[in-house]
Amino acid sequence: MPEVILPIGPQHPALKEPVNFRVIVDGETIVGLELDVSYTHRGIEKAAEQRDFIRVVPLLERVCGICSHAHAQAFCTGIEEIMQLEVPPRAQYLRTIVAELERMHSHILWLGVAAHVVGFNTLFMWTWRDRETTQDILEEMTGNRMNYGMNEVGGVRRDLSPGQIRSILSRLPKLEEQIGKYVEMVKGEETMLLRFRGIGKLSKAEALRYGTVGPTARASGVDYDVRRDDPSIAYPEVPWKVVTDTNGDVYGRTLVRIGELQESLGIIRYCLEHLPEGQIYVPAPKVAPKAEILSRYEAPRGELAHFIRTNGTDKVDRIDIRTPTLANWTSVTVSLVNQNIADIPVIVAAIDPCLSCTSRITILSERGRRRGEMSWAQLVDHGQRFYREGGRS
Amino acid sequence: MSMFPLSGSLSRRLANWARVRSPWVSVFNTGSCNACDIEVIATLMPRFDAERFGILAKGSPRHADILIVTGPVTTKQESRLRRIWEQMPEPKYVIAMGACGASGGVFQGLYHVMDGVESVIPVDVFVAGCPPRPDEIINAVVACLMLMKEDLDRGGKEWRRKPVERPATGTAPQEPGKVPA
Amino acid sequence: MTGLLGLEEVKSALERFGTVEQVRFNRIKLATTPEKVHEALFRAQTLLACDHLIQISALDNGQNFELIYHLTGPHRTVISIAIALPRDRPEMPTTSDILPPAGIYERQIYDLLGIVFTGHPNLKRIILSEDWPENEFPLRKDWKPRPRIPSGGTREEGK
Amino acid sequence: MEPLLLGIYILLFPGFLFLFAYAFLLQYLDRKIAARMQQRVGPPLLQPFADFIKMLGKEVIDPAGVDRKAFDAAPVVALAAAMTAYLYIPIVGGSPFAFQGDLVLVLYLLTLPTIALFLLGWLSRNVFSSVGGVRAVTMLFIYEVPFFLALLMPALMAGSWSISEIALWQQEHGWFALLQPIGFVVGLIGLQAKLERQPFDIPEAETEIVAGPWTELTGRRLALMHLTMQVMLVAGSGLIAALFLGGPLLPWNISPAWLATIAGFLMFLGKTLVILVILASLKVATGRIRIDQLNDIGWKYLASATILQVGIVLLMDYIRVGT
Repeated sequence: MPEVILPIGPQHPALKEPVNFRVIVDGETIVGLELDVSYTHRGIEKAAEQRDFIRVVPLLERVCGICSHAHAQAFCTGIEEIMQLEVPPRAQYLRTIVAELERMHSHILWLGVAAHVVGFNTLFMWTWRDRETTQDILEEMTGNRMNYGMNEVGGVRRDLSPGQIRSILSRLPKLEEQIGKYVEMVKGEETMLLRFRGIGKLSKAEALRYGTVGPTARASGVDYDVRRDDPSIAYPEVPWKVVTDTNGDVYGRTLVRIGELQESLGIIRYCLEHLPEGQIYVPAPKVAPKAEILSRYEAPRGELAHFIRTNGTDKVDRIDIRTPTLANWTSVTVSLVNQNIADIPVIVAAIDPCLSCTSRITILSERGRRRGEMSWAQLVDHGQRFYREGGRS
Repeated sequence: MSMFPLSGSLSRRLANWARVRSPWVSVFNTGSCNACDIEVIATLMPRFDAERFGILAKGSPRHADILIVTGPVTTKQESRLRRIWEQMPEPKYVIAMGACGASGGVFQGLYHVMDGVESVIPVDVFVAGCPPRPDEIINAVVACLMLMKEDLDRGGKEWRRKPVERPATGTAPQEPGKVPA
Repeated sequence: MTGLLGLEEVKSALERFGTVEQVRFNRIKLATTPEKVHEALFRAQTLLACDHLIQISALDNGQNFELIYHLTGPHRTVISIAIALPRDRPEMPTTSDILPPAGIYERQIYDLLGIVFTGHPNLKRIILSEDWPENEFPLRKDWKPRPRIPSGGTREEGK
Repeated sequence: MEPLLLGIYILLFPGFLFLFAYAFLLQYLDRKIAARMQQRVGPPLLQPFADFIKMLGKEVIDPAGVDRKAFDAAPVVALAAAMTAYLYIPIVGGSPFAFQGDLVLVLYLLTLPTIALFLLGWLSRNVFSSVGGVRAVTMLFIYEVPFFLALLMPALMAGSWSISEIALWQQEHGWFALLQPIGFVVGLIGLQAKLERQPFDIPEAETEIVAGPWTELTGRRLALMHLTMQVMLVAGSGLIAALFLGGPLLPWNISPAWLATIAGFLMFLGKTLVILVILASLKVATGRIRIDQLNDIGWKYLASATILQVGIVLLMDYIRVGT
């Protein structure tokens, strides 16, 4: 079991995400950051070695409730490649639709949480209201609002009827209109610009050096998106483009996410309109031959990698999951170093991690190397004091 | 109260009435996959609006009447969950969210998991689902209120005590080498 | 995005460290030994422009521990550098000095498989609970879950 | 006034019984308006009352190492101060307790709950609470000066330090909301800050510090503090209504006297409700600002606007005296 590390997700004050990070500070300046993810460690990787391919998919979906489809999909496409299964195109298109809906709901959710962090609650309420549209569509397609159970080795479990397709298509324009409003709001709202611009800046070289993935990397101008660079399912057939930005700060990451919302909407529409006829499933053999594969997929938070090794039985010999937040964490650690601790909350929120109100800071004061601890609250308070005293705002 | 017998019963009835109309909840994540937590937030949002029933989400467990626990309880969160529960003022109720909260769900038997909330603290209401829908969460809170009413009428939680002691799953020795699925 | 790397290109850069083979259309694997990893990674970075570490996969195949470094770059070819470590002395030099993201992955591997990365600046527990016994590594194949010792529930007085 | 009538005035109407009922009603309306604006349904009518009764019945927990007596006393002092302040607000005609200088007394009494909150936060020995308490006091220093100045301007113009007399003055000369619009706006914003409502809920910012000074409060302490804030809402909006909107007095004379009393009472209800709607809209339409931003707003804009208002008032006074 060990492993799996992080069920990453958005955080909300009312749900204290059990992740602890320690920031090591020298006076005002940060010298290091330490992460403790053990609160939600359940041991999925060990358990996955003991379950067959049918039973392991629901387990992997629950690595993270927000990108559950991404995990199941990375695993299923990997096993299918090992088994050399020819998955029907209709199944691939359905997978793409669910994956992009999931990306939309995750990005909308992030936008709301980011707005909440900077105290813009109107946007928070609005985004969550609009998010219900994506949840409705997902529920209609898969039968569940989250943890969809759509994937299995060999295809998908549920089909779409022409009526459903029409109904989904009719709801997309409204969503598109709302996303347009977010763009206006993020670009025009002074308080958000104040808290987002120039914060947590990563140059392109730094973004590459520290191995960032997903919107964090793309906001720094790294043109890296696994959907295009290691294409799977229906992505090669769909016209879409990778959204990048050159700002490199929290503002850039917001723009990238909103841009991806619009791209996702286009992908969903294209897939629904060009849904191929045919089967949604091919029967998969019980056992997989001895092989190893690195299966990658672009989850909403960035590149997700499943390293799978099979041993000729109906179970995997080893599955090693690398989640996007773990990859992005190094960049947070580094981009915070030599920054003032007032900027921590926004920078950390910008990679879309889990963070907890119980996190603490170890303070090393310059004289005497005294150690003290600082709570999240004191940290926020300090940030405010810093700005009050003319820091930057 | 003893000085005015009538007003005593009246004030008790008033207190009971108020108690079932003002359930304040606090959410604690013990290693869930986040889906349950997101759905709890969704209940507070315009679509479901839990405030209609007087349900308010409170950050401090000290203010809460009902603790909603999500997740299968990892070994690291076990002591923290118990501490949170001890911090809550009486009378307090616990709702275990989803399949994980009830039994560990897909995580049952994993080495870092306690198999459900009930192996750590007493649970009053279980909600089925993975994750439960927001309306089911509201329903569970309302069911918890009904239970609260019943408890108040019967003067405590004693009547719900099971006559036969079940073996605690948390202590059951596992067959070495085999992880139950 | 430039085109995929050819096998010959990779061979010319990395052949000296061990056998190079094409395992997938976009994945090339090098099998080498622990002491050469550092240099191989450095050459892959400088000669093959591998600027992104995807993952360090770690596994226990019963006889050895295996570590596989997956790298990629603008060419979008995955270069996998695989090594095997003996079970009785699972030690190898850290690579976090040339690959900063490796630091956090190595901590995770240390926690779950017990592979010690010498020279790592902060090799501490990251995943397992703080009361997890020392010298037990759950991802090793010979590790068996033990009966859980309850640290005191309230089931008895509860309901 | 006769002792019996005085007793009825204090205890029943328009004293404490009415005060509590009205406080719960305002709280309900506040939540309902906010919910409707966020496209939600909102709580049922008796919700604030049910919350209060429930909190009274909950277990009281003493956090480890707190001074129990002080912890018990602070909410009581806060509530007593808010209720006393309320007695000086004219509700049906002038207050029977009115005296020269009761305006200053009311302003002082309305400050006490904030101090009590700070003390509670400080006593809790919990980082969230202490941070929240310090924030509450920091905020007090920021908004209190413009708030006081704005509320003292009507006194300056009316030439009286009694709230009831200021209300009476407006019967002849017109509302201060029209004569001193800047002071009125500053007074409303200051009241919002005093009540720690958005965008000034900095001391109890849930995302940052759980519930600030409230974190360790349980049972009746929590109930009393909540009630204090609700009573403050009534007293504060009544104060603004009396100082700027002419209080319960009508611009014209009505006879018989009982009709005038009822009309005055309705005027009080109507005016406080208008103020509540303004405050509730402000709460919904804004996010929480940071305390440094409040500092900016407080000193740069509110304070200078109030000083401008002082200048105008002095000028008007000078012209009037001159003519």
